[in-house]
Amino acid sequence: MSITNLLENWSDFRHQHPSEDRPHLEYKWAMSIDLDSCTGCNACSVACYAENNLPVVGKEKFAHGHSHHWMRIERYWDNDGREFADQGAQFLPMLCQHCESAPCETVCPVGATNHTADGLNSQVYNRCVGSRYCNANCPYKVRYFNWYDYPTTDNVWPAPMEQQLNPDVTVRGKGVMEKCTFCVQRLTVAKSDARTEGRLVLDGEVQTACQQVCPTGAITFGNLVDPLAKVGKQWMQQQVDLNKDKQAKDAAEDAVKLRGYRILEELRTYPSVMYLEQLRESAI
Amino acid sequence: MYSFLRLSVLLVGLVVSAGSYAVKAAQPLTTADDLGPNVEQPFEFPHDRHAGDAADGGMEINCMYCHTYARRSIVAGIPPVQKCVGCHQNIESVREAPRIKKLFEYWDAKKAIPWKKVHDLPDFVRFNHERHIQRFVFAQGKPVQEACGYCHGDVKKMTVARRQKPLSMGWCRSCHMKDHRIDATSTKTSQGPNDCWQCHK
Amino acid sequence: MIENGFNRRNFLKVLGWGGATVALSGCGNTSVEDGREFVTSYAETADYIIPSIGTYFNSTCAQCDAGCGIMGRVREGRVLKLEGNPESPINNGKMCGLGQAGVQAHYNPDRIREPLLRNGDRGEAITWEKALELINEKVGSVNPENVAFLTGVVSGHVKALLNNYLDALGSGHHYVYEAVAPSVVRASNKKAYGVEMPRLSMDKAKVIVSFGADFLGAWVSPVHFSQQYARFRKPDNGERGVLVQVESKMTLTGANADRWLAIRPGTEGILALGLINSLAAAGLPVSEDVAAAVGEYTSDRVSKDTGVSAEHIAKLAALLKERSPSLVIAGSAAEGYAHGSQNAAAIALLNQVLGNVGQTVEAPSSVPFPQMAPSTGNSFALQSLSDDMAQDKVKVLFSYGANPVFTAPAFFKLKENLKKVPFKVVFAHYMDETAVEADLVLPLNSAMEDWATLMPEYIAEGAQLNIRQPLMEKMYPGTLGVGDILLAMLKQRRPDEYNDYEDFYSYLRSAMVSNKDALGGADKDDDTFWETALSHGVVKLVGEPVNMTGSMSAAALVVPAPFAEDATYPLHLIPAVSASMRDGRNANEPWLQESPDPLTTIVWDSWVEMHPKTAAKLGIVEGDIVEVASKSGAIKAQAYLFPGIHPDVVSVPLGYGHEAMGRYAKGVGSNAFSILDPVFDNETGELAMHETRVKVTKAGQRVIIVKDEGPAGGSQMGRRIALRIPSNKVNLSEEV
Amino acid sequence: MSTRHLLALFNDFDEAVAAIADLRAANIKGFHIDDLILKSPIEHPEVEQVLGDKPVNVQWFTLVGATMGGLLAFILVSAAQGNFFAQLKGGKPIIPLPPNFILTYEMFILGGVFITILGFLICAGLPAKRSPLYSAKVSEDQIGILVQGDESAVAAFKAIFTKHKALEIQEEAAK
Amino acid sequence: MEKDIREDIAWAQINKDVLKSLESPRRIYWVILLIAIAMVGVAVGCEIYQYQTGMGVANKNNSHVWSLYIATFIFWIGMSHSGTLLSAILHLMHADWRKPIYRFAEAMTTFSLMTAGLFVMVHLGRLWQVYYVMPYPNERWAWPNFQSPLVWDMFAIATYLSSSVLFLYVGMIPDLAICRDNIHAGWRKKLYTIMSLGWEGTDRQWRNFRMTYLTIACFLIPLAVSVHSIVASDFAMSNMPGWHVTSFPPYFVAGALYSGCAAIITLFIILRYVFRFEEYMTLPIMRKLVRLTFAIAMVWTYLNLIEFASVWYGHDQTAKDQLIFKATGPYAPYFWAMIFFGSILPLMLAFKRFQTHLPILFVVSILLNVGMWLERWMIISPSFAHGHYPWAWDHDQWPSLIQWGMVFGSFGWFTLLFMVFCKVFPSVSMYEVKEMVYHRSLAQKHKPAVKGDY
Repeated sequence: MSITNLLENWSDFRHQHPSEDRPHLEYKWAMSIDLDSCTGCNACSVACYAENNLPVVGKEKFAHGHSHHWMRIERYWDNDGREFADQGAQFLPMLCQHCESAPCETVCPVGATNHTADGLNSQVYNRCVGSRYCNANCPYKVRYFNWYDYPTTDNVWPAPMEQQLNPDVTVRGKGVMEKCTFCVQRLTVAKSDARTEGRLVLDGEVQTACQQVCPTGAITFGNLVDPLAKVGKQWMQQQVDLNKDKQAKDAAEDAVKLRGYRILEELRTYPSVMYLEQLRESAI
Repeated sequence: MYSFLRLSVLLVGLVVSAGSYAVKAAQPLTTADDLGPNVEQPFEFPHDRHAGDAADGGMEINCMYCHTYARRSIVAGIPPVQKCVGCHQNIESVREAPRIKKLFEYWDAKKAIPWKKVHDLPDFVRFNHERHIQRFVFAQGKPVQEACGYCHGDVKKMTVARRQKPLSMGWCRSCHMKDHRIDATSTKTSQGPNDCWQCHK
Repeated sequence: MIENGFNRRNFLKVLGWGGATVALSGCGNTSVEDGREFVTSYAETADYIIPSIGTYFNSTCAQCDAGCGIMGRVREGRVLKLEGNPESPINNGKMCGLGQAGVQAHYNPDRIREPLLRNGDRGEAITWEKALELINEKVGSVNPENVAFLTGVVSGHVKALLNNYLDALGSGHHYVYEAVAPSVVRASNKKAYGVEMPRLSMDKAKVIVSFGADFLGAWVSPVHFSQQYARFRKPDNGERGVLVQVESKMTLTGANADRWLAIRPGTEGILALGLINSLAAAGLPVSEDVAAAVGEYTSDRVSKDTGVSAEHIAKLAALLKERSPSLVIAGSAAEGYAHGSQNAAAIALLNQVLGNVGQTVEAPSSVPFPQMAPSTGNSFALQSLSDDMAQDKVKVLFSYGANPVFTAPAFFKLKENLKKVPFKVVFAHYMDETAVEADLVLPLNSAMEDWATLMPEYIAEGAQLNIRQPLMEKMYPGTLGVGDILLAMLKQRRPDEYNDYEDFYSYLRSAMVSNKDALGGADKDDDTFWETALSHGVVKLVGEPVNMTGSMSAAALVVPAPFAEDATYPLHLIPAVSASMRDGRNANEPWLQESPDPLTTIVWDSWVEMHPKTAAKLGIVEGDIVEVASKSGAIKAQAYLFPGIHPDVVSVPLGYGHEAMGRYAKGVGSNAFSILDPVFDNETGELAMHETRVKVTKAGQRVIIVKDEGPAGGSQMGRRIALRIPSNKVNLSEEV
Repeated sequence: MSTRHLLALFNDFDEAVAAIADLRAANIKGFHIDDLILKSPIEHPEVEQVLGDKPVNVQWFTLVGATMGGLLAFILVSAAQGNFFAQLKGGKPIIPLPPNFILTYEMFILGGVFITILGFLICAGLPAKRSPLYSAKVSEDQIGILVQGDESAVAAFKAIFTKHKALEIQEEAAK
Repeated sequence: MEKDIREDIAWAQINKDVLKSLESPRRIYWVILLIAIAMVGVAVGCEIYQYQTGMGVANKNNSHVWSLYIATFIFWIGMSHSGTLLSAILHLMHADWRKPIYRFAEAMTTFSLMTAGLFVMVHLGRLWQVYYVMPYPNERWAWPNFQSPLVWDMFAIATYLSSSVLFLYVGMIPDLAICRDNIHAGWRKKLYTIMSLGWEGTDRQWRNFRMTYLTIACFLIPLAVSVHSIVASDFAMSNMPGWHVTSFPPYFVAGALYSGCAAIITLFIILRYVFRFEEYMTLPIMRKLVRLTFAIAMVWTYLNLIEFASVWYGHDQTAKDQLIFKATGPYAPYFWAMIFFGSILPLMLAFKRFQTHLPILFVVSILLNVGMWLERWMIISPSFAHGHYPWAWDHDQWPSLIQWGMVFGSFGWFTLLFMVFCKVFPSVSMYEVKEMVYHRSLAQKHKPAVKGDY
């Protein structure tokens, strides 16, 4: 190790990452999910199983809370004591929020979960020792631990089921934490292709598995830095600022509201996933 | 009276030498060779004949003539038998050589040759040939054999390829931490990517 | 994209498989391993095959009958993942969870791998030659009138071959059976509009009133409707469409409605007529016969009969009047009664009164090749087959694409009737309940190994022929495609005509190529046409819009009064069709078992949904094992309390409770089909799925329900997690 | 002249102190008071009154050890963070000071303790071989006085020891 | 005023009494040892099963990822603090009565730290990679994450353990010399000879010894406080409701001292009986110890109330929900048991008649520790069961027998180490008891000490 490096770049190292004066330069992957479009159909969740080699744990392990659904659909009722949930359910696709100031990153003892330059919250399975501190500190509880050794467990991938496994994604053994990666294997390929052509990844060039299947197109994913990206336009239009724990618009008492929000924003996690509130007609 | 100091001196010396060894051990094996095992292949492919220098009797064929996927895929790939035969059906001089006969046996059976992997990274590693070739061959204009040789060693002097470099993580990092010119003419440099997800799947 | 058949098959070979995915097992070997694995290589290759880069092949999904185009990602000869085919106008590149699980049908460890002949209780592996010889012999030895085919929905060239076979035999017994199908609605549509399945333009509607049509979940073509729904909710002008769902048990669509109206079961028709009445009262012009028919359905009476508040009826009527065009859809909740046809007719009348016919209810295209058009199924077909079998009219039975032993209610006594058939041939993917009863089981290729053409019942625009093609080499040499089997059987009957075709593929290709003019390939040579067709996965056909009428008479329309109370069986059973389980044919795909039911979040089991009020009355709490007993039988399942169900109703999902089929399906949950009562629709004779009356009693046990939802249930406990806002508070047109 | 060693054992600490005081006062030729070693079962800080102030240097080791420990920890941790630059943490600088100070603090203590022990061993001359003139009684309840002096002084030593009721006097020539 | 120790015990008698403990304890010693070994066997079996099968057998889940292992880890870390309290803090305060009992208290520190360390290991999903947590130069240039409180833990515990071991050892050197001088054969002789480093009790050795001992004692006090504050930071630094509490560090330290003192009382009674130490571990000392325990119990109670009050009057609804859940939810019986054992039961210790009633003290001290163990569990589990995200709540989690087996076995492991220690090393500091007797007899003679601190 080089002490000179330390001394030369001291001010650099003391800079908070990322911050207002040091924004992402090329990529900042982000998502927005329109809860009014989401129908709760679970297609995204299955797509995630297919893309990311998630193990099917079976009834008994599911009962013990050992399920692996990086993308899970939550269903809330809001019937306020009325007899029926007569305004329907509120479905919420919950996945790793890829927080810009992720509580999980700082606590990992071995540095298995870090922030990438693209604003992803990375999880390196090889480095993970399984202390599960990251999960303990994750307010959204979107990290999933390999409680058993699924590659060797019967009925998870009995032959020839293992042939379906995606070779671009590691199959995780026991004792490591895992979570949504924003389909980093796809991002890497897209970035590499773009780089070969000497450009940045264009909007729509890469899709996450969940976004790709979503029948109603509720999920938008893209590069927040790219001014042409739909996701960035959405964030801008909804006046949701990445590095804020309180949005200025929330204070305004306008008749017309913007429906973009982030979950548990007040914990200062700066999530990279913006949700758009579900709408309900008041005329009926 | 101060004979006891000998022990203290010994202790301090031990600590110092252990420390300095540790610091030395921390240095990655940047250029050191770490010869891999000999890999038994279906038949010996003479890399030296194909890619070796003309002076040594080689034909100086570009690596990417056969390993054609290297510039557009994460793997360099093995040429299909088709490609070998494409040339060899016109080279009568060696047509009866045992290796060539074997080649044609596979071709006639329309079977792929079961080559064994020589440079086999662990399955959780995402090493992208395309990126490295694009950067070092196409952007920086390095000779192909030199660029490939960073990791694959001096293949043009081998018959059956054999791993020459350690291909360990520290070895990869040692190069990623260097400043590399961004193209053939520019003086601007950049380093290899450093976030975990670039290489870990 | 694809050069020719020979090459293509070559590329689809499984190659380079060897630990390519396994990492981190045990202590995780992190060191370089040389000389252990083989490199992916080919003898010959094409330019588009690049190792480690996925190649995409288009095909057609086989998980349900909607006919979505799929795009399989193939790498090193293995199909890894199914994406939607963007070129298919049905799903435009989107997929549902059910469709994606298709790979699990393909790689399923429980697939049958070779033909099996019954030997006592066991199946004995035999060769295809022997199997086909046996079929030839058996079919030849009986009167053609005694040969019957039972199939699911068939279309395309498989249907053509099947018809030709029946033709060759001289038997007309082709029973097309669908366990859950909108057959009553089809019939009533036919009556009302002159077409069975009109095109529903949800994106043009400003209000949708759906009477139990779960078009986002399991109804007709959910992926297509979901896309329309998205445009309906967020059109370019920002005028958000309003969805009102009327049903007794909340479906996925109901969960997305702006207003979900819990209606007393069976009174959907009354509400429809009541709405017409209210609309007429509000000044909507209606014809005289209509006015007469709905005259007595005053808001008060309707409210009393249906349990929907007068306020909501008034609001809904006002909404419908104000926002036009609207769209009224009749779904399974409306049709599942003895008076289902009347309900459906009343709903169709509402559409007509609102002037939606021709606006949002549009005419579909005609199909240029009627012999390939889909034969839609119904449950009446099974009933007739069952009767025929009971009367010993069936000597040789072929079954394909259906699992009647599982899906037939117990009162059908199908198992006993099947025993009367001397020779039963089942084309099967798994050893399902029907295959277990068979004398000869013929293992099928998976949809990822098979050739076929398909024509879906519901197509968004024009007409189209979907192509199903292999995405990879066959997993097992002992399986055959249904087309191949039919072709082989036809060769036995009409050797002159069919002996030229080596296999179904060559038949298909020549059939397609010879018709290329009609298939839009007039200007292409044969190879180009064929390759283009394969690479697109769909062939667009030119069809004329058929004529649709919009002037049904209300004269004969009578909707019966609500059900009387039944002291013994006080509750109505609604067998729920869930988006992933449907009629249970995909129950052996673990992704589907493990993906939580959207509404209850329950996995790996069936459940009995009931309203908390009903449960309180019966002293039932969540997790109690309850017995649901009808006149025809009883099942046990765990109780789940649910705020989206009418208190008079309990609901059990279909598709669970397999006794055979495979490791993931067997023994999971209980089969709600089995306890359905023998009640049939008055007009069509279809099984009235929602007519079963049941009583619910505690069975004593209590379990912790395995579900994703935690102890907080569906409550957010005051935290800002999933938010909701009235739609008039936002300006959608400004949104990106 | 050969040097002789003498060990006298006393039962009573006060007698031993008195003996030392006598030895000091007697000004015996060929004997320096600094060559006197007191061996006792418990610590008797009081003897410094008669033996004179002896410096204790362990604390300097402590100072050096603690400082080095803390400094090294901070530099090593910061340098590791600075050079392991893959380890970005969202919302935090690469070298965050509060955690590094915590580790500095811990290593400050660890360094202090370790080097203090080292200092103790050095200053106390441990580990060492036991001198031949040792009695197990010293670790029990008796006080031993070990003196070193010329042959000529032996008689004087003995006289003083006997006067102060020494229980036992051991004698051995130095090697 | 009762005497802490009789001043007329002959010094030789002290040696004899203590050395006897190395040779012939009561038979119950062997019974305890055997039981301890059996308990360790249970834990080892559980760990082997868990190691091979995966963490799932412990019955934790994705929202409830920590459970008894971490709770018990904190418990043992806490237990270790009392040794430091007795040997370092009371040393600096010149509390003479600590002298007969500090040695075993310090051994307790060391061994409970060793037990705690094991819990970190069994808690890890990939135990075989545990060395990743340590900063060691490696070819990959990879370092642990120095920002993680778990790494601070690792540093703090390693420092604490090594310092405690050294402190224990250094303080034992004069006693080891006594052993060496009195035992004349066998492996013990060799062991004591080597370990006593040639100690002769010279004035120079004593002088440096005193300074060293004092210095390390000074270091140990802030170290002990920092160790448990850092363990508290594992929780306080996170954002979990119920954990994110400012008062956690002092609360943890108080809890640590509390459970440690209770454990000392338990072990005091056991050792006194097993090794016949009635002369040294006297009732007046016990009375002082009990009073100390009572005081700390009240401090702990106060800090507990502070924590509740600050949550109660704070604005954090999530934390409030969490507190209400703890007191009323499925964990309520354990929560109230913790309050009872931790705050109500120690009130007994205020009564003089109980302060020396050994059977009652024995039971009470064990119950106090049960309370303190429950406290740790009540910090861990309810927070996981009722955190920020209601969807992931989990109120039914009950640790599996594997976890209980491991917790159970840890007590055996600790007992085993402790009992072996007492048999091999003098568990009463002979030279310091002699000092104590000496100073008492001096005081008896109304003769002021010449000089020095004693």
